[in-house]
Amino acid sequence: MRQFAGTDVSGLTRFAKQTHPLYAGIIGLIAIELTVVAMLVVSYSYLMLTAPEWPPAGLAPAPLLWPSVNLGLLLTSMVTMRWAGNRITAGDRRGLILGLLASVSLHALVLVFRALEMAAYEFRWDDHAYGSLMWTISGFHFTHVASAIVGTLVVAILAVKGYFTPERQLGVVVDTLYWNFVSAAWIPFYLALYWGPRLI
Amino acid sequence: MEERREAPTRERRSEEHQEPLHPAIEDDAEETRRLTETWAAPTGFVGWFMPVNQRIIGRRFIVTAFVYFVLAGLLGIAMRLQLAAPENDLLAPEIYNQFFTVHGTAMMFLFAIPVLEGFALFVVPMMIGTRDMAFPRLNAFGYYVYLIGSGVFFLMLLVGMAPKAGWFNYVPLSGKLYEPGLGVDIWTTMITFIEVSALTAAVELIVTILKLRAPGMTLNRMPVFVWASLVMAFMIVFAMPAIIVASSLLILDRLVGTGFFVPEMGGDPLLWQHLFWFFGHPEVYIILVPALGMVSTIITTFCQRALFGYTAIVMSIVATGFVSFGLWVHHMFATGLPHLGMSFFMAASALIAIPNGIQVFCWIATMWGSRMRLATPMLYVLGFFWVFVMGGLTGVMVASIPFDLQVHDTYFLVAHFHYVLIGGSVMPVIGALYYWYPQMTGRMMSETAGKISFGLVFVGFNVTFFPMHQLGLEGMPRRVYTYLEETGWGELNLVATIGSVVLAAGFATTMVNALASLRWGETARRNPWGAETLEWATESPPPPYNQRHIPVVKSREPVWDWREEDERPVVVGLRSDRREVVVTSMLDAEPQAVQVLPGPTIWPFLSALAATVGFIGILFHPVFFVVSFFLAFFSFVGWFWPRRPWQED
Amino acid sequence: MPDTIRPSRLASRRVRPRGLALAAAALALSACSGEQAVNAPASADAERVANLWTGFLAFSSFVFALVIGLVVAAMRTTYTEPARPLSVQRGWTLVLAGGVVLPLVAVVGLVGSGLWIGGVVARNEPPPDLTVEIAGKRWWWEVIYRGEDGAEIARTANEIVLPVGRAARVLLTSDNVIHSFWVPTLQGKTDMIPGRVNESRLTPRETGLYRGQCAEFCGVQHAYMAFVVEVIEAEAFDAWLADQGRARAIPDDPLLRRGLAVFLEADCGTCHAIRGTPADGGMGPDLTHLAARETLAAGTIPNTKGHLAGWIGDPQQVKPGVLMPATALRPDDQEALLAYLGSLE
Amino acid sequence: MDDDDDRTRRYRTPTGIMQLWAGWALGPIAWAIHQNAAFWIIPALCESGSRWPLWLITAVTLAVAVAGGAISHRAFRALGSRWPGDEAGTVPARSRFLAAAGVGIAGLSSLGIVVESVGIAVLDLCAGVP
Repeated sequence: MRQFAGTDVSGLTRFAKQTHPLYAGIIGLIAIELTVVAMLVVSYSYLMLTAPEWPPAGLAPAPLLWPSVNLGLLLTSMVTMRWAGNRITAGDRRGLILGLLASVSLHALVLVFRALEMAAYEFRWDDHAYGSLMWTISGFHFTHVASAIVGTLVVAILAVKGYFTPERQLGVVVDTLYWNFVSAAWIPFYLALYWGPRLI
Repeated sequence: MEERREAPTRERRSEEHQEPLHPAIEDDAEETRRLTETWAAPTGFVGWFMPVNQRIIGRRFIVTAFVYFVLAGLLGIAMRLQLAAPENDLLAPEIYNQFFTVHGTAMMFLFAIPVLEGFALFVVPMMIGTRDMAFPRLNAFGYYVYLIGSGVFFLMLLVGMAPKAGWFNYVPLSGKLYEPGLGVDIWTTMITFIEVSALTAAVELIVTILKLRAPGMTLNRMPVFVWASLVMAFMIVFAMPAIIVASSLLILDRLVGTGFFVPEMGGDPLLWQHLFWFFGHPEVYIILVPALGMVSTIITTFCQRALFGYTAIVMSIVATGFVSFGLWVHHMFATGLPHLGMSFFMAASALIAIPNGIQVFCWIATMWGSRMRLATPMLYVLGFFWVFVMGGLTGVMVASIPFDLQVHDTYFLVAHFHYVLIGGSVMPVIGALYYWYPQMTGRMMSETAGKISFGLVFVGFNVTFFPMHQLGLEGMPRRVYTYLEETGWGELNLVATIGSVVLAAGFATTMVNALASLRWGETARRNPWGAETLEWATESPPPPYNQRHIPVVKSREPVWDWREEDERPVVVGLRSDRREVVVTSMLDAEPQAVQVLPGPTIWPFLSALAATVGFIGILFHPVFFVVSFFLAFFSFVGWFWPRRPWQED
Repeated sequence: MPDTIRPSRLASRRVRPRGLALAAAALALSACSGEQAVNAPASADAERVANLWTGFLAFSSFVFALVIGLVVAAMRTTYTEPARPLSVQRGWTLVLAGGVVLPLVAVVGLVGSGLWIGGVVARNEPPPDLTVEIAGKRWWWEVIYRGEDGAEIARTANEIVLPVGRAARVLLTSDNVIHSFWVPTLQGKTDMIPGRVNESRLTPRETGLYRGQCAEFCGVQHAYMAFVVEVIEAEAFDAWLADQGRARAIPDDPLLRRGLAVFLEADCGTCHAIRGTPADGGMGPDLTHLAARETLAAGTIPNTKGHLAGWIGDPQQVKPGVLMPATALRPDDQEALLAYLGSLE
Repeated sequence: MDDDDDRTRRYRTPTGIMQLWAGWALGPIAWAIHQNAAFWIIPALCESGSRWPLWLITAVTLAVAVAGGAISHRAFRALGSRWPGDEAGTVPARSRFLAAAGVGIAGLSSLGIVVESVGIAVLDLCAGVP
């Protein structure tokens, strides 16, 4: 059978960003994790709405201060991540490193506050379903923040080594995508865990 | 009139895009050799843990899944033998309960999902004309995770520690109090493994299908099997997290004493059922939908006609996918939920008849008055019509709340879902095995053995499962290891057992056929069935890079186009010294970029091991959670570390 | 008559003054349709569902024959004639008629009948004359009759006696795993779920014996977790209920006295209660009126002296995995125990 | 109409493409909301004894599902109302395909909402509510 050139791709970019399959892949990963988040929120709401008392008798709803501070830190870190991306697009390697480290520091601060807050809980995970949910969901998000930190640290190391250029920055783009998910995932948890019992 | 395009007789299209005689491309032998080298998979023992090529991984999925099909089938036979006579004592209740738990779990998680994923991984990239999946290493990771998870799970049976709370693991029966051993722990962790494997395959399929289609393969030119795989993948993405959450909560309840499902602690056993069935019902359609895609493929090829009502069939598949998420409560009609609320799910369950009806009648319209080639794949599809329609009809019946309350958890249900799952899924899968075997091995399977196998399967299946409808109506509950003689269920059970032996003989014939044909099968010609899709536009078996040139597509049946036109447009400009594929746009498959795929590596295997250490370890000590977190982290760094030298890009 | 529970047992047991002979006779007449069968209804609710099934069966047979007929018709050119495809027009007519209209008819019929019959069944009418609380145990059924004020009137196990023609409200609970309460001839199933109380309604319209069985997998002995519903005349029922509420006096007969002593010495009373005696265990079935029951071990074996002896001596033999421990007794102790248990009418 | 012309060019733009997907997305989403919202509020409604929130949910979600179908249908009409084949033109063919399938999916979803709501009219609000 005769073959002829239908289309020539030699001129197409090998450094795609938003069109790169990896970008779509990370969105897929986020879709999966968002479903997990939704399932946890649904489980929480289900038990909250069917319980006669929520939180169980004798407990006040968990304090709002630290979770709210964390919410602010997480949302701020999305801005610093974006700034880091903009810096490398402008060819500013130092700016990229700075932005990445700033974001990592913000998340690290979140971990510290979460750890202090969880240590101060006056209930354990095996006391009642409320405690189980608080610990599990907090732990779930804690682990994700930790993963985002170590992942971004690797990106920062690569940045120090000069891997990223204005053209070759897919790694930064997809890391930012996941970072934004981890940071924003706190919003539904924050609303369900801390405002749910107050509004119900 | 536009509809003529879908007329069953295929007309030659007037192609205004047909360029006036481009210069022909001659393949340079040196270039072909380099391409082979670039895409070759490593060999040797260590090499076995390294390949990332989609066809190798797909084939491994299929082979492994069929091993579990045989093993779980043997458990089924053992259960049938136990039930052949009343008050039989062939299997003690403890053993029987392990057998049906493992039978159900293995057939659903270890066979059905992986085998359909395997076919999708094997066929879809070729069907859309590309050279590999979008994330080849993730693909390999998915396989190792599946292999380890399924292996550990099945080993539990050999040491007599398998779970015995059913594949649905209802709490509190699956709680530590009533199921103290390691069985359920292993079940939850290994199921999570297999889910992770399914999820990686799903994300890959979605991205591969949406981003790596051959130029010109717009969404409305995608083969129906690709559509079905896409819908399956999306369903996996949104269904599986529910069971991952559910089994994580269960393992926490079991290991550290949380109270998600414990009523005394403010939990609720029904939460488990909601989460489980929110996954469990789509799961059934995850298994069904790609098999329906196989049916469309086989009918098109063996009737040598374009599918009648392509748009309607795609719409039906997509609608089935959506509706399947709105049916889960129909598994819970007896749990004492508000009656009005349940009636919504009765309505939704009944409505599933419409998209499936559309598909069945589109197939009939396609087959109508054709000179059908009655080879084994087509025979299995004809058998599918008989079995699946009956399963569908009983399925609509059990949507009715008052009727379901009588037959729920009886042998009527056992009959129903075996009709749907074996008829709707396994029979098309066996047909697809015969159909795609030449692309997997370069040989044909024996037609004679295939026809014998079909005869045995068809007769054996109906003899086994048809009487179960009556048994259910006579009051025989599911999951009983025996029954009293006075119940009068003995005769029909004996008939079913005899049928199951015939059914097993039928499947065994196919398995032996597949093994024997590896060696003695007739060598396959190019495109032996005269199919229309791109996986046949290359040799059998295809070279490591699948196609010498990625083709450019102008219709739904490109291979038939080329057969008529005797020429074909292809993509040029991909390098042969590294793994390059074309990235195209989602809707219109217009070339956007070139993706450079990574080569073989052992890191995915090491990542799978790291995950195993964690998941098995936490059953014994929580510190393994942290250990595994860092092990997995290091393996991921090794996995994703950029190729050197960077300047090469 | 293959579908009855232990016909030999029915024939051999003593006739009690409760119209049971009549029930047994009725049972013998209807036995060919089976007493655990969905389509041998003995209540209005069950009959509605049985009729539903008849309708489903007829419609489905029609659809099945139609589809298979069309597939065969589609293939007729395969062997003999030249290919003769459907015109596009006819193809769409076929798809619309078979793939849209036909399922739509099914949907309307199914949802309509389901709402109608399901609505009637779920409405739980008429208002109940009597309340029975049934708790799923591993692997037997505790049956508690309650008065209007909720106070316990009588407690028994594995046998539910109901008056004919009166509506019984059944409260379903479990304190262990999930079970499902199902008497096919009377009503569809309802699950017994820890932490909640589900409700069902039994309104038998014919006297007789009806078998029920646990329908939700509940562990090792799910298979032998059955029970009997005995529907008798209303007056006989009132007498029966009054009798069941009666406690036991310590027997005068020396043999029976010894039997009770054996019962207590063997620690049977840790799990079983015999009201009026020191035995007050709650783990196993209440035995106050054991001898009046049809079956032992939750509908597994007939309640005869021989079976009872075998059951006490080696329960695992009868029902592997059962929670009742084996009790080895000297022959004379055993004789006394059996005599005592046999006296618990 | 196999090539891009004024009528099909808009279906290359993000807005136009979103209109093509309207039936695919809005229909099932509306159905899912109807089913879930109506299912979970029943115990609360049983207490209050009022079923108008169910009708409200039905009306709103049905409107959304029908709107999704209508948007898809309008696109289908704008593209010439021809049943999609796999003719050569890329954008018109896939647009017609997406629009036609969108009409079907939204239609099935609307039908789903309608069939579900029959129960609201005829069934006892409190039956089976624990």
